[in-house]
Order: sequence, then structure tokens, then C-alpha cells
Amino acid sequence: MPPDSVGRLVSQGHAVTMESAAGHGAGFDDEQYQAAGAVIEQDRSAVLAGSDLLAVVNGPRNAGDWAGVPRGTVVVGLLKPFSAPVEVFEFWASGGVTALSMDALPRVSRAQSMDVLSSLSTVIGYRAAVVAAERLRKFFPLLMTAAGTIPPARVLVLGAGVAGLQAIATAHRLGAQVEAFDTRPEVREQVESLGARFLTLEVETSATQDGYATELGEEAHRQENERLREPVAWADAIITTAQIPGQRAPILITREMISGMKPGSVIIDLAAESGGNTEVTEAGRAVFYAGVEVVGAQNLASELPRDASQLYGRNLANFLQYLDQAGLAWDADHTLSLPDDDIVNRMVLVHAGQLIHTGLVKRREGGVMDVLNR
Amino acid sequence: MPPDSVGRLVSQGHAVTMESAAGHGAGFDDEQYQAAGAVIEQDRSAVLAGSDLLAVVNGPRNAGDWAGVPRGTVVVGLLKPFSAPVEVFEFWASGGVTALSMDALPRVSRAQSMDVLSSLSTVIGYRAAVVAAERLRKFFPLLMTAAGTIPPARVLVLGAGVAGLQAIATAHRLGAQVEAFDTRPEVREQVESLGARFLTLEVETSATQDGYATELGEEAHRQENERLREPVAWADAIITTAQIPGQRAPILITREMISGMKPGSVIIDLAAESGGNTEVTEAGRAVFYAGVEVVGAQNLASELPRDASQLYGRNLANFLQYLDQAGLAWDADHTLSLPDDDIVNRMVLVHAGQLIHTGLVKRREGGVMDVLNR
Amino acid sequence: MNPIAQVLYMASATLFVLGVRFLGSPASARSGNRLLAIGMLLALGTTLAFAPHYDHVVWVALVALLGSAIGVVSARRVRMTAMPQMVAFFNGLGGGAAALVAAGGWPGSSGAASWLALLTMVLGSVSFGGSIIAFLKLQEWIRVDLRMALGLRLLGLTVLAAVVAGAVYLATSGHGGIGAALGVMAAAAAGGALLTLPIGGADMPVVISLLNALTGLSAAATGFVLQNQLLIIAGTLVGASGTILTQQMSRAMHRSLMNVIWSGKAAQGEAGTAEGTVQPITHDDTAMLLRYAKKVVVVPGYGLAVARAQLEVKQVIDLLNGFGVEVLFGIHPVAGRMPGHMNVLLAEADVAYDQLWEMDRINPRFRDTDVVLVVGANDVTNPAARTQTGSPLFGMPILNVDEARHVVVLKRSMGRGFAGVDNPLYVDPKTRMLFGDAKHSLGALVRELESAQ
Amino acid sequence: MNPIAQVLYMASATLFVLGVRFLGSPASARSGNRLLAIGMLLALGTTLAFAPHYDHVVWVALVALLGSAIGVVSARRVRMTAMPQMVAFFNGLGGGAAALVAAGGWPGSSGAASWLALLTMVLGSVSFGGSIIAFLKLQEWIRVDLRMALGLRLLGLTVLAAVVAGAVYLATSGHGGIGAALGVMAAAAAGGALLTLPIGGADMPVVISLLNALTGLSAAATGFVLQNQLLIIAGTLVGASGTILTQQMSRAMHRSLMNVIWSGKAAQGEAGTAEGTVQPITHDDTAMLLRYAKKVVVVPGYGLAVARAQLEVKQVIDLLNGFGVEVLFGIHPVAGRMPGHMNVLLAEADVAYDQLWEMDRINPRFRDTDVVLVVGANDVTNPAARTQTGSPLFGMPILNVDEARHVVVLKRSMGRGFAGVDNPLYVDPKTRMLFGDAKHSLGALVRELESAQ
Amino acid sequence: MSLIAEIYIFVLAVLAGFQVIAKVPSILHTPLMSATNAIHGIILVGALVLAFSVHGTAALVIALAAVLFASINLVGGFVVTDRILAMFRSEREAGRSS
Amino acid sequence: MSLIAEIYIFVLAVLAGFQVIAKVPSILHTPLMSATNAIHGIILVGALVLAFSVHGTAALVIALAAVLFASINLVGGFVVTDRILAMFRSEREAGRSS
Ligand SMILES: NC(=O)c1ccc[n+]([C@@H]2O[C@H](COP(=O)([O-])OP(=O)(O)OC[C@H]3O[C@@H](n4cnc5c(N)ncnc54)[C@H](OP(=O)(O)O)[C@@H]3O)[C@@H](O)[C@H]2O)c1
Ligand SMILES: NC(=O)c1ccc[n+]([C@@H]2O[C@H](COP(=O)([O-])OP(=O)(O)OC[C@H]3O[C@@H](n4cnc5c(N)ncnc54)[C@H](OP(=O)(O)O)[C@@H]3O)[C@@H](O)[C@H]2O)c1
Ligand SMILES: NC(=O)c1ccc[n+]([C@@H]2O[C@H](COP(=O)([O-])OP(=O)(O)OC[C@H]3O[C@@H](n4cnc5c(N)ncnc54)[C@H](O)[C@@H]3O)[C@@H](O)[C@H]2O)c1
Ligand SMILES: NC(=O)c1ccc[n+]([C@@H]2O[C@H](COP(=O)([O-])OP(=O)(O)OC[C@H]3O[C@@H](n4cnc5c(N)ncnc54)[C@H](O)[C@@H]3O)[C@@H](O)[C@H]2O)c1
Repeated sequence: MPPDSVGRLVSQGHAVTMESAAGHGAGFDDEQYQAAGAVIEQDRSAVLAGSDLLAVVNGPRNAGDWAGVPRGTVVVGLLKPFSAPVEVFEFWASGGVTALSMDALPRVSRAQSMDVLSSLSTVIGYRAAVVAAERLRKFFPLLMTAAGTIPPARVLVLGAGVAGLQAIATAHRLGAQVEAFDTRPEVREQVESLGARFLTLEVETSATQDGYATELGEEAHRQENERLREPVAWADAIITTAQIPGQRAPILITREMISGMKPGSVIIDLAAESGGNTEVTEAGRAVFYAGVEVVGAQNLASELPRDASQLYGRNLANFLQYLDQAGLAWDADHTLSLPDDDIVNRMVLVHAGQLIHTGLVKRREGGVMDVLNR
Repeated sequence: MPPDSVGRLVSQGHAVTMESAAGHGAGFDDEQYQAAGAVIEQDRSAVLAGSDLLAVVNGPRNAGDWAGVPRGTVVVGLLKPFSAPVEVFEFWASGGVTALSMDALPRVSRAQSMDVLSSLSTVIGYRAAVVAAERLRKFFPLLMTAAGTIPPARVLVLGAGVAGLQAIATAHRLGAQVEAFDTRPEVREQVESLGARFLTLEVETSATQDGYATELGEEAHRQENERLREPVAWADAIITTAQIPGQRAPILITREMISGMKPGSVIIDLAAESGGNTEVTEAGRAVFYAGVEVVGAQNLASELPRDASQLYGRNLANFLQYLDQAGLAWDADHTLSLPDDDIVNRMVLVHAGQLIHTGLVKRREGGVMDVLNR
Repeated sequence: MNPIAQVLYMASATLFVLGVRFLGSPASARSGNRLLAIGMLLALGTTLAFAPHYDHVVWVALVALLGSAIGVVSARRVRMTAMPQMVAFFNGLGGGAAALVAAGGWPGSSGAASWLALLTMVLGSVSFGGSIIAFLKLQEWIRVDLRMALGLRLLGLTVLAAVVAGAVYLATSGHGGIGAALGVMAAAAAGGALLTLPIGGADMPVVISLLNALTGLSAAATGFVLQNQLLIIAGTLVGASGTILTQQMSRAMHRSLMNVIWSGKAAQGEAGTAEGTVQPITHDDTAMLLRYAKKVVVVPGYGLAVARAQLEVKQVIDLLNGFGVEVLFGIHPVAGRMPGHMNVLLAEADVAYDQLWEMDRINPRFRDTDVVLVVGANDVTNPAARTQTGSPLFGMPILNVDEARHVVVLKRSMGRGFAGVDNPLYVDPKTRMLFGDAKHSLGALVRELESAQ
Repeated sequence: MNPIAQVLYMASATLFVLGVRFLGSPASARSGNRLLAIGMLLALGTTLAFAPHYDHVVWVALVALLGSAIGVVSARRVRMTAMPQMVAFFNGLGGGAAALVAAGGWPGSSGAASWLALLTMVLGSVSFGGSIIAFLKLQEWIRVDLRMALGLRLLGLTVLAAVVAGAVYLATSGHGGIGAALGVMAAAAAGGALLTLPIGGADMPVVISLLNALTGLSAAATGFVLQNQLLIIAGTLVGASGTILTQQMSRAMHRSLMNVIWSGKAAQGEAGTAEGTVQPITHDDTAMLLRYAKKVVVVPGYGLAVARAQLEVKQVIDLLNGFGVEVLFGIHPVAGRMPGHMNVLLAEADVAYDQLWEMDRINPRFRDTDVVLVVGANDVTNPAARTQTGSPLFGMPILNVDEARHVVVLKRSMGRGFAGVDNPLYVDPKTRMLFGDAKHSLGALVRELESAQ
Repeated sequence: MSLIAEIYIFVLAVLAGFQVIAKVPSILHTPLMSATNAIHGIILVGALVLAFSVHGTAALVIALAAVLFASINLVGGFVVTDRILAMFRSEREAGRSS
Repeated sequence: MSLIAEIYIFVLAVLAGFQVIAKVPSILHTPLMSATNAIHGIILVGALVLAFSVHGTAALVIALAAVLFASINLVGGFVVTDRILAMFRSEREAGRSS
């Protein structure tokens, strides 16, 4: 959270305590936060223990990591109900902690100012295109020069959510010839509005109420692979972003399809963290397969730390303010009463000793998603 | 040289012999060359000994490296009369070899199809902007989002020759706010034609007949530094390209000026090979100074090997064809007679046992340029 | 008639023609009006100087002065918004005057003169009756139950048929005094009134223009009666140009003239003045509105991106800047379908970054903005977000475009935006809708603005 | 005259007015000409049907048939390029006819009729003399030493002064027979001829248009003599519209009318038709040229970048595409100031990549290209690179735009390009220069093309 | 003057009237309507001639009524038109001056 | 018809003639000139009336000369105009069809 967002919370009458050096990665000093009105605390456990509301970026990796969070505390952050260890949430439930996850925020217009996923996707999408331009050993733009014509790079973007659109826009700006595909048909217009071509593959799926894609059936998936073969072979650079919340990312590009690509091509897989859109993706690493570099992008947002943390911080501050106005309150014995609000309701992972979020409940019961746990 | 250029030479009736694997870096196989009509030779010395004309990318590093080139042979390539070891040329002179350097090609309109420097500068300029976007930990474009406005990156381009202009164009495309400066006043219009702002610093110099800048006087140089202070501090990313043929590159950015920049900023120094435009540049390395990353760019062209070699190859093929038409000929005892042609005359480094190129002659006599020898 | 008078009349006729011509373009309109006034003075002076008699000169002078005074005062007093009914009122009097002049000369005339006089009486009186009703309706001094529309129209037609029959009888029978004349006139006025009664308020301007042309024709007919070429020319000029103008006006409403004066749409027109109705606008009106504004804010949205009309929007602002209009863009943080969508788009068109103002910065400025041009934006301008607690947009900060003086919305239909809710902005009385693909509409605006240069 | 004839005459007068109106826009021009022809048939039919006498009818029929045959044959035979002199020839005959008709009716007339007849004779004859000279000069059957220009003009004026004096004498003295009439006419024709002689070939079209208006006036004057309203109206119409047309034509040449018919520039105009001169073109001509072309190639250069006119060029091609014109860009590899300069620029304007053709691909296409629009490019189109061995450009491959049917070059001046050499393309007979900043010129083209829609 | 001449005049005036109005931007519709409305105040010419020469009270009253009506129409019409155009001008001038 | 009526007609025809030509693209200048040139072939009407009624050979010759001239002007004028416009049309139509 950048100092100005902290300042806003302070000016709204909240006491803000910060772990020392929390802003370093994004280029902010403790002094700047102090100037904004925050109290700097050297000791993390003191922060954990002494706050009514803990605003974090990511949740803990292990159940025990953040011991000492008192009953009635609210934890707000990107808590990853679909992939973080279930034990963490069970531990919180047992400890009377309430967990609100920013990634469960409904994707409705009025919630957009708190929509962390949009912000991060924006960063990631831009970044993916820049990284693709940097990794691809070719010009992106068309150049007609005295030494002949360099054709433009062909960029294929699979999945045109927020990140995909941003990647399309960025690659188009750089002069690449961009094609894109998504299973949600309404995306066609959005893709075209950015000057790119939308592929007509006749593989469609409906969107959920939040605009997320639903999973394709077996047959549809096979068809998609089949029909993507040609565009994939055509492309110099591919950026994949296809994700379905709570599911392993669909495999859009098989090994065989990669073999069909020109050597020296690049794939930036933004779905690496949820399993990857290619068969060879490894999250956090670039692997070479058949002469094609497949970048399993992880945490691309951290590559623009200042901008990303500004966006995240503002979203978070907006959400805290929203919570406040919606009527978050503690009674005398520090029992929390959550406001009954559409948006907040959807974000509750853990409250009053219970796991609430349906995805989380399913995972505890079925354990199907364990592929993704890390 | 890409296979199609080889094919062109072959179809014009020349016999082309290639060293095996010469095209690998650029992604071309020996088979492709064979298909285009070239003879592949495993042994380099056989190539050196058996050709009338040797087309190379760079010259040898040491005088003895390419022993065995027979008298009357013409060597054509980027031979760097200002920085390659003088001994190489003396060795060739003594061996009766004729050397024509592509980097001494006059920069006139009709020679542009053979202008290797332009081609390389194009690659380098584009690449510098992409690398800057990749290295800078910030967005290039302006973004107005629900989580606040991300201001555009400010990019400063110093020296607006071919590479500088290409860098300006690329950064502008990506949405950065671009300012540029050059000491040649006629460049203003060119900079503005790309949508960037030209800085008025009142430091001007005349251009040579070939459009190269001439060196600034002591005083003018001091003034330039002074007047660049503010724009440098303003910038998030700087791309420097200022060069004067045969001279050490001017220092445009001092240590102190770097200290005035925002931490996290990036400088891409394209003049690194001729000494660098900043005080801290190290060719081929990225150094951090006061939180600013200074990339001493070296051989950026090799990062787009396929496109760069296509451009270089076409330029070279065009030049060879030009030479042929201009009347390059060997008499019975393999003595070479050079055509009397404006363009060719300017490119001769070594001929008939003599060092011809004025820069080279000066270096042999004065040795002033030894800073740059590597 | 005296040849000098004739020549002077000819001069004033020429001034009329030129004056109307000048009135056709914004730059010269005022000079046009002045030419007309000079022509009129010339005509009156000539008439006074060369009149064959000067009987009753005192009375005439008094009455003319009285009339002028009434004209000046009422024209000065009227509110700007009541201009159309004022014109209707004046027009009715003009028609009445023509009828009266004809009636005054009619008794004793015969042949063609008699026919022409009766024609004038009928035309002038219809114009009188219709105009007075138009005036009363626009003043909202009378209201009509629309279920009576058809009845009124049929009655009106019947009355007019009777008038025509009577007039023909009078002309052919060759006798009839001032009483018969007054009778014909009263009946004709009633017929005009009946036909005008059911026409809706929104359509009135077109009808007034039509009646105006009719008055012109009646003046021309008077000219035939009096053998006065100036009257013929001036009246015909008004008749002909008024007809063209009427056509243009109904075309600007995307209606046919017949539809305006007859069809059931009139009823809708009536409703059209009430709150809650969408008011369309034409390209040329939008262009004029923009061209004569001081401050304009353009609010782009997803529709701009869909239409890929960024070049056109850039041209519109360049043209407006050329006219000295201050133009800014108000960028809503979630306009479009991805963060920064508008930025990408406008950068393509090379719009300067400092013309892009974020929501928080532009919102306080709407209050003194003359025109907001909403280009394919919907949700981000939806005032429901401020007021309708149940709306899915409730609580989302929006661009308060409704605080500006005028709002023009460019979109293809009444289609909804991303959030899928209706936008009360579109029925705001100060909002006008310019329907059509944004690229096309902006292109048309460019054309209009260029022709206004 | 018979009232039915009058009404038919009126109808044909109306057709004339509408016909000329229709001729003013490319889309309706042909219908306009047809309306005129119908009006003419109507007028002739009416005249024949209602003529008071039919003496000499056989002779008249024969002569009229002969005349028609001559008209058809000569109009059919003439080469397209000789159209202007053909029009001049016909116009002269028209003037002559008017003068002859007036002369035929003059003996024995008196008062106004006499004056009017003499006026007609003078006007018609001047038009006759001038037109015939215009015809002869354009046919290059006569040539005039320009040192004699002033002398000829003064002589012409003197002759005309004498003609006026003679005519006044004849009118006031009230006598004079056919001989005197022929004398006046001969002298007037001589005067017209003398004044037209020194005018340069390039200016002739303007002069012909002026003489055309003059013939119209003489026909109108004949109408006064014969008390024929149709002649008055038709003649006046031609006189008035011809005057406006003459003004527009001289404005299109950036000259004043006075300058055209009198000034020394005429001499330059003469030279202007020779080889080696720069021929400017106007926006509207360029627009029409483009609009009615099949294949257009746009050649952008550094000037396009300097003007930052990429959006405008995009609009021009979009409009042309809309008209069904095929448009491509021919991109020279070194256009601009950096490799790929044009690509960057045109990508900003979202020009589709497949519309960009490289030099080697576009060069063979110029041969069947109707119009090449060179936008701020210079060196890359310089044919000297092919031919002038000494040129610094010699040997550089260029875009062979000079192989196309028409070339229009947009630049600000005759300024040189990067290589600093003159460009013989600019004095190629098929090249026209559209001077001005490229952004401005292209903007004007957009306007013109839009109005041609 | 003969009737036929007057009809000629009428026809030509119709032609002139039709042509005089090219495409007018609709912001000018109201002032144009108002100005042409003022023009037929020219009927005052007829009313004056009539009033100067009538005999009898009834006829005089009719003539004077015509004078009254016509003068209101004429004067009021011009004033209203000028007001509309003035508003228009000032807005424009304000626009320029800013 | 009185002279004054004719003058009225003249003035109105002038007004109509001035207005009938708005801004014409210069590509139409030649056909427009040629068409208006054809119009004053209307003088043939006068020539016919004259020729039908003259007495004496000299007068007849003059009248017949007028008929000849006028008919050449009229017929030739229309044919030329049509040719110019046809060229124009065909170019355009070709353009469309491609
Ligand atoms: N910015 C983001 O990151 C993001 C991401 C996802 C969703 N959203 C949501 O998207 C919405 C953005 O608001 P907005 O006002 O920009 O868009 P919007 O509310 O979706 O409205 C766009 C309007 O443009 C019109 N339109 C579409 N095509 C057009 C064309 N060719 N020409 C003219 N008009 C056209 C449509 O009306 P017609 O059909 O009648 O023409 C539509 O009502 C917000 O609700 C936001 O929450 C934003
Ligand atoms: N592409 C490269 O890599 C590169 C690099 C360096 C040099 N060059 C050289 O640059 C030249 C490029 O050829 P080119 O034909 O593109 O350009 P050019 O030969 O330099 O000609 C450009 C023309 O544009 C006109 N112009 C300038 N501003 C204008 C404006 N605002 N509006 C309209 N016209 C304008 C100028 O004429 P007016 O002043 O009369 O308007 C000028 O003659 C070649 O000689 C090439 O060798 C190229
Ligand atoms: N209301 C708002 O203001 C708002 C704000 C941000 C996002 N949203 C919406 O939220 C939704 C989700 O956006 P996101 O970026 O988080 O999505 P995401 O990251 O969950 O998924 C990325 C994209 O992959 C696509 N995809 C899934 N399976 C695919 C397959 N097999 N093949 C191809 N593509 C596949 C999805 O359709 C989606 O577009 C979008 O509809 C977006 O418009 C709304
Ligand atoms: N005729 C042609 O077709 C053609 C083709 C390519 C290049 N050229 C011309 O060749 C010339 C050289 O181009 P290049 O890219 O090889 O140049 P370069 O690499 O030698 O130098 C780069 C730039 O640095 C600038 N510079 C030098 N000292 C500076 C200082 N102290 N401060 C700021 N800037 C400084 C120079 O002016 C030059 O623009 C240019 O004029 C270019 O237009 C011509």
C-alpha cells in the first residue's frame, strides 16, 4: 500500500500500524509511511497481535505461520481460496479469525475500485507483452527498409480477460499483428475494439454471473485444441491467460502443437500458477521445448513493484473504506459482526469458526484441487 | 547473410562458399544454404584461401587470425577502422589484401540499400526501447484505472540518429512520454515527426557531409551537461546514442547527474562500445549507480539475430552486386583493380599494400584512439 | 404605377432575396436580417411616397404606431423559450392582415380579381386560425384531449370544404359584400384552428413554419389582387423558402411533413414534451451546439472503442479547438473493458496526455461545462449510481455529466451498458441523443463543423 | 402572345433553371443536361406551334436542319482535348445569331426597342468576334506576338468606343438600315476579336466563360426586343450563372478576372502551357480526380511525418474506399528519416498492413494506376535517380510514379528533399502540384470528398 | 401590368425562393422562420394602400385592422429575429473570447 | 407585356441565375460552361420567329443566317455537353464497378 493510501486511511480516523520495511520492494521508505501517519513496528508478531484488521498481500504459506492473531481479527488480502492450503483457513476458523479474500470480490461495476484481480491482471497483461517482445528474437513491428521488409511479429493471445486484453493492446501498440481467442463469445467485440483480430473457432462457453468462463466439456476442449493448431503454428509469440476460477487452467497448447511452431518462438503462460495453459509450462521458469521458449510466468506483477503496489494499495484502501461504511463492527468482547452486504458476503472465506466460501468447503471435502496447492 | 541473399548472388553467376554453421545463430541451416546454391565448407581456412572476395560480419581480433588469405583477395565487412587493432590492417596491407569496410560507407541516399550501419542502428534502437521497457520497473503507458492513475513513463533519448529515432518511435508507441535531444539542429523536425518533444538546449553543432555530428568544444560540452541536468532528473528511462565517428563518445551524463535521478530508473547506453555516454557505463554490463541501472549495451543487434542478419545480409549482397556492376576485376595474375567510384573509394581501408582510410592512417601515426581498442 | 416606385420596389425585392440567402449561414445571418429590414424600410418608404391617395392618414399613422409599439414590446418582453409561440402569433396576424386587405378590396371586384381576393381571404384566415391555436397551445393556455384528434381533424376538413364551396359560389355568383367576406374568413380561420388543435407541441415548430409559408402565399395572392409586384415577390419568396424550410425541419426530426401534420405520431409528440422521454438530436444541431460552446468535455466509453472512432473524435476536438472552444476529455477509471482502455485508444489518435482528465479532477468542472459529448459511454455516466440504492451500479462514482448545461449522447440505440441497467441520463431534459454508430456520428460532426468554418 | 404558349414558355424557363442547378453537382449533372434539352424542345415546339406566320418555312427548315447537322457532326468529331475551342466556336455562333436577329428586327424600330436592338447587336457581335478568336487560338491556327499585346488591346478598346458612339448616333438619330446594322456588327466583332487576341492559351477557358455570359446577355436583350420572356429568362440565366462560373474559374486559378483578361500574366499563361513548368492544382480538382479514379496509389514520404498528417491520409483512403476506389500505399524503403518511419506513422493511423506495398511489389502496378498521390515525398520519387548519372540519387531505385496516368504531389513549396536535388517529376506534364502543408491539404481533400458523397 | 407578367414574376420568385435556401443548419431554423415571417409584414404595404383609399367606416375598420396586424407582424418579427440572432452571436462571441 | 414587367422578370432571372450556381467543383466547370452555352441556342426561337415573318431577301438572308448559327449552337452545344458528361460518367461508373 503506497503512503498516500495509508494517509487516506489515517485521515479517516483509523490507526495504521505497519511492519517495518513493508514498502521496500515497491520503493517506499518507512519514513514516508511515518509521514503519512502510520506507526512502524519492527516486530511482525506485534503487528499481528495488535490489530483489529490485518491488511496483507498474500496469506501465510503454512497454518502456523501467523500464530497469535487474536479472535475477532479480520484478515483481508489475496488469500487464494482455491489454492492456499486448506489448513490455513481451518486454523483461522478455529482461532475465531475472520478472513475476507480480495480475489473473491464479485466482478461487478460498482466493486471495480476494489478489484485487485483487475489491477493485477492489468500489470500482468502489459508485462507479458513487454516480456514477449523482449524474449522474442524478432521485431514486433513491420519495417520496410532499404535492406528489405521485416514482417511484423505475429502474436496470439489466448484468453481475453483483463490480462489478455491488456496484452493485446500492448502488443498491438508495438506494431505486432495480433490475433486472440476466448471461449466467451462477447469478448469478440472487446478484442476488435483494440484493433486485433478475433479468431472464430466455434468453441464457446457461457460466462458465470461474474463474467468468468465456465469449463469446457471434454469434446469442446478437444475441438478447441484442434482448431487452435493452425493459429498456434502461425504465431511467433503466444500469450496465454485462460483460467477458470477454482479449476486447473485448461491445456490449450499441447506438446505436439509446440513442435509445430517455428523455432525461436515464445510462449508466455500467464496461467502458470494454476497449472499452465500448455503441457510443458513450469511455473516460475522458462523451459525450452522444440526450440520454443515457454515462460511460466509467476508473479509478473512484482516486476513493476511500484505501480502494482500502488494499484493494490488503492484497491485495498477502497475496500477498507467500503467495509467501514458498510458497517463492520466489533462488540465489547471483540466479537466481529460482518455487515450484510452483497459484496462482502461473497468475500467471506472464514467467519465465526466456519469455512464459508463454497470453493473452500468443496476443497475440504473433496480435495480435488490439490494439484494446485503449493 | 540469409539464404535468399545467397541465392541472389548465385543467380547472378557467382560461386558462393560458406563456412559450415555460419547461419546457425540466425536460425539458418546449412541445408538451406545448399538449397540456395552455396557450397558448404567445413574448414574455415579453406574458405579463406579459396575465395576472391571474403564477405564477413566482423574482422579478425588479431592480426594473425585469418592467415592464409591470398594476395588480391577483397575482404568486405564491418571492419571498424576506428577501433579494430591497426595491426590487422597492416598485416593485410603487407599480404596484398584489399579491405573494404561497410562502416565507412558514405551515408548518401543512393547508398542506403547497402548501409549496414543504418540497419544495425534500426535493430539497436528498437531493441533499446524494448529493453528499457523490460528493465524499467514501471508502466510505459498512461493508465487511468479504478485504482488510480498510473502516469506514463518519461523517456529521454539523447542523440537522435537512426538508432535514437527508432528508440523514440518505439517508446512513443508503447505510450511513454518521450523527449529527445541532439546537437544537430535539423533533427528537431525528425523528432517531432515521431510525436516526441525535442528539447531546446541551445547546444548545437554542425554535421559533416555524411550527416555525422562533429565534436563539441570544451565549453559547449560543459553547457550541454549543464542543460541536460534537468531533463535527466525528469526521466524514468534514458536511451543514449550520441556518437561521433572516430572519437570517444561524448559524456552526456555525469555521475552526479545520475545521483539526481529517481532510484529505479534505467539508462540504456548505446554508445557503450565507443566509451559510453555516461561516466559509469561499462560495455556489455549493467551497472547500478545510485539506484539507477546503467546498461552498457553491446551487440544488441545479436539479440534479434534473424532479423539483424537478414538486414545485414541484404545490405552486403546489395553492396557486392554494386561492386560487381561498378567494375571490380582481377587481372590474370590475380591483381585487383578497384573501380573508381565515389562510394567504393570512401570505403577502402587497405589496398595495394597501403593503409588508405584517413582515420586508420591517423591512428597508426598518433595512436590517440587506443582507449577504444579492445 | 410610377416607374421610380417600381424600380425601388425591385430593389427591395432584391434585398429580400439576398437577405434570406444570407440568413442561411450562421456567419452572415445577422447581416441577412439587416438586409431584410432595409428592404422593408425601402418598400414602406416607396409606398408612402408614391401612394395615390392619403385619406385617413392620421388614423393610419396612429394605428401603425400602435401596432409597431405592440410589436416591439411583445417581442422584447417574451422569454427566449417562448420565441416559437411569439413567431406563431406574429404569423397569424400577418395572415389575418392579408385576409383583411383582400376582404377590403373584394366587394365589387370581379373575374380573376375576385377569385384571387377570395383565395387570399381563405389562405390568410387559415393561417390566422392555425397560428393562433399554435400560439395558445405552446403557451399552454389550451390543452386538447388527444382522443378527440381524429374528430377535430375531420371537422376541420369539413369546415374547410364548406369554405371552399362558399368561396367558389361567391366568386362565380359575382355578388357578396363585406359581410360575406367576413363570414368566409371566420369559417376559414375556424377550419385552420381545428386542424391545428390536435398537433403535438413537439411538432409545432414545423407546423408554424408551414403556416408561415401559407401566410407568404396569401401575401403573394394579395399582390395579385393589388397588382403589386413587390407583394408578389416577397410573398412568393416566403412561400417558397418557407416550404423548403418546413421540409428541412421535418427531415431534421426524421419525419415526413405529412406525418407531422396528420399522423398519430402527433400524439406521441405531445407526450414528447413531458418528462421521461428521449429527445433525439441531429448532427448539425450537435455541431452547432459544440461550435458555439465555450467549454466542452468529451466522455469516451466502450462504444468509442467498439466503433474504433478515435481518429474521428480527435478530429472533432481539433476542429473545436480551432474555433476557440476549450475541450477536455473526462476519463472514467472503468470506462471500456479493461483498465486503461481509453488511454490506449486515445493514444492511438495522438490525443495529448494533458487533455485527459481523470474523474476526480473533471467532476468539479462539469458545473461550468456547456456541452458534454458522451461518446459510447453508458454505465460510467449513469446517475442511478448516485441515487438508486437498488442499482447494481449504486455506489460507483460516476462522471457527473448531468451537471453540465447540455449533454449529447452518441450511441447506436437505447441499448444498455455492461451493467445492464437503464440510464436515467438519457431522459434527462437536458440530454439529447445522437443515435448511430459513433464513428459515423463523429464523422458527420466533423463534416458539419468543417462546413461551419 | 397566346397564354398557353406563355405557360409552356414558363415551363421551359423553369426547366432551364432546374437544369443548371442540377449541373452543379457531379451526381446530377447528366440529368441536368437532359432537363435543359427537354426545356429546349418544349420551347422550340411551342414557338413552332404558336408562331404567328409561317413564311419561308421550307427555307427555314432546310437551314435549321443544316445547322443541326453541322452541330452534331462537329460536336461528335471533335477530340476530347479540343472541347474548349468547340464550345468557344458554338458560343460565337450563338452571339452572332443574337446579333443577327436583333439586326433583322432593327430597321424601322424606335425608342427603347431601337436601343435594345443596337445593344444586342453590339453584345452579340463582340461575343462572336471574341469567341472566334478564342477558337482559332486554341486550335493554334493563329499565334500572336505578345509584344503586340498592349497595342491590340488599345486598338480593340478604340474600336469598341467607336462602335458605342456609332450605335448611340444610330439610336438617337433614329434612322439607319440593314447596312448600318451590319457595319456596327462588323466593327463590334472586330473590337471583341482585338481584345481577345492577346490573351494566353491557359487563360482562354475563363475568357470563353465570360464570352458565354455575354452571349447570354445578348440573348436576353433580344428577348426585350422581341418581347419574348423566355429569351429574357434563359439569356439572363446564362448571363448570371455564367458570371458566377467565370468568377469561380478564375478563383480556381488563383487569379482575379481582371488579371486574366488584362494583365501581363496572360503572357506567362501562354508560356505556362509549354513544357518544364509547374502546374498547380486545386483541392477540389484533386478530390474529383481521386474520386473518379479506379486505382490510386498513395506514396508517403518524410513530409507526411513532418505534417503528422497520418490521420488525414487514413481518412482520405477510407473515403476513397467508400467510393469503390482501390487504394494502396507504395512504401519506399528509405522514405522518411529512419528505416520503417512510414510504418510507424501509418500504424498510428491504423492503416491495415496489407495496404502497404513495398517498392518492388508496387512498382509494376504504377502503369495501370490512375492517380498517384505523393504526400510529402520527394527523393524517393525522383526520376533523376534513373536517368541523371551525375545526380547524388543516381542508381537509387525509386517508386516509378511517373508511369501512372496522373500524379498529384502534396508539398508546401518547390523545396528540395534530403538529397538536395531538383525533382524533374514536378515539371512532368502529367504532374500537378497541390501546395500547402500536407495536413492541411489532406484535410481539404477529406472535406471535398465528403461533399462529393 | 398583365396577369401573365405577374405569373411570370410569381414563377421566377418561386424558383428564386426554392433556391435561396440551401441546406441550413437546424440551429438557424428558428431565426430563418422568424425572419421570413417578418418579411410578410410587407402586407403592410397593401394595408396602407388600402387604408389610404377606402370609403366607408366598415371598410376603414377592416383596413385599419389590417394595418394594425401587419405592423405588429412586421415590427415584432424583426425584433424577435434580431433577439434570436443576438443570443446566437453573443454565445459565439463569448466562445471566441474565452 | 410592359417593359417594367420585363425588367422585373430580368431582375428575378438575374437573382435566380446568381443563386443557381453554388460552389461547383472545378471538374464541372467545362460541362457547365458548355451546357449554359447550349442554352443560349434558345436564340433560335427568336431567329425562327424572325425568319417566319421577314420580308425582303436581305432580311431573309440575315434571318436564315441567324437560324443557321443558332441551330449549330443549340444542337452542337448539347451534343458536346453530353459527350463531356458521358466521359465523366463512364470514368465514374468504371470506378464503381471495379
Ligand atoms: N474498465 C474496465 O476495466 C472494465 C472491465 C470490465 C467491465 N467494465 C465495465 O464496463 C462498463 C464501462 O462503462 P462504459 O460507459 O465505458 O461502457 P458501457 O456502459 O458498456 O456502455 C457502452 C455503450 O456504448 C454504446 N456503443 C456500443 N458500440 C457503439 C458504437 N459502435 N457506436 C456508438 N455507441 C456504441 C452502447 O450502446 P448502444 O448499444 O446503444 O450503442 C453502450 O451502451 C462499466 O460498467 C465497467 O464496470 C469495465
Ligand atoms: N529512411 C531512412 O532511413 C533515411 C534516413 C536518413 C535520410 N533518408 C533520406 O531521406 C529521403 C527520404 O525521402 P522522402 O521522399 O521521404 O523525403 P524527402 O526527399 O526528404 O522529401 C520530403 C518532402 O516533404 C515536403 N514536406 C516537408 N514538410 C511538409 C509538410 N508539412 N507538408 C507537406 N510537405 C512537406 C518537403 O517539401 P516542401 O518543403 O516543399 O514542403 C520535402 O521535399 C531520402 O533521400 C533518404 O535517403 C532516409
Ligand atoms: N465489472 C467489472 O467492472 C469487471 C472488472 C474486471 C473484470 N470483469 C470481468 O471479469 C471477467 C473475468 O476476467 P479475468 O481477466 O479475471 O478472467 P480470468 O483471468 O479468470 O480468465 C481469463 C480469460 O480466459 C478465458 N478462458 C477460460 N477458458 C478458456 C479456454 N478454454 N479457451 C480460451 N479462453 C478461455 C476466460 O474467458 C477469460 O476471458 C471478465 O468477464 C471481465 O470482463 C468485470
Ligand atoms: N542518406 C541516408 O539515406 C542516410 C541513412 C542513414 C543515416 N543517415 C544520416 O547519417 C547520420 C548519422 O546517423 P547515425 O545514426 O549513424 O549517427 P551516430 O550513431 O553516429 O550518432 C548518433 C547521434 O548522436 C548525435 N550526437 C553526437 N554528439 C552529441 C552530443 N554531444 N549530444 C547529443 N547528441 C549528439 C549525433 O548528432 C547523431 O544524431 C544522420 O544524419 C542520418 O540522417 C543518412
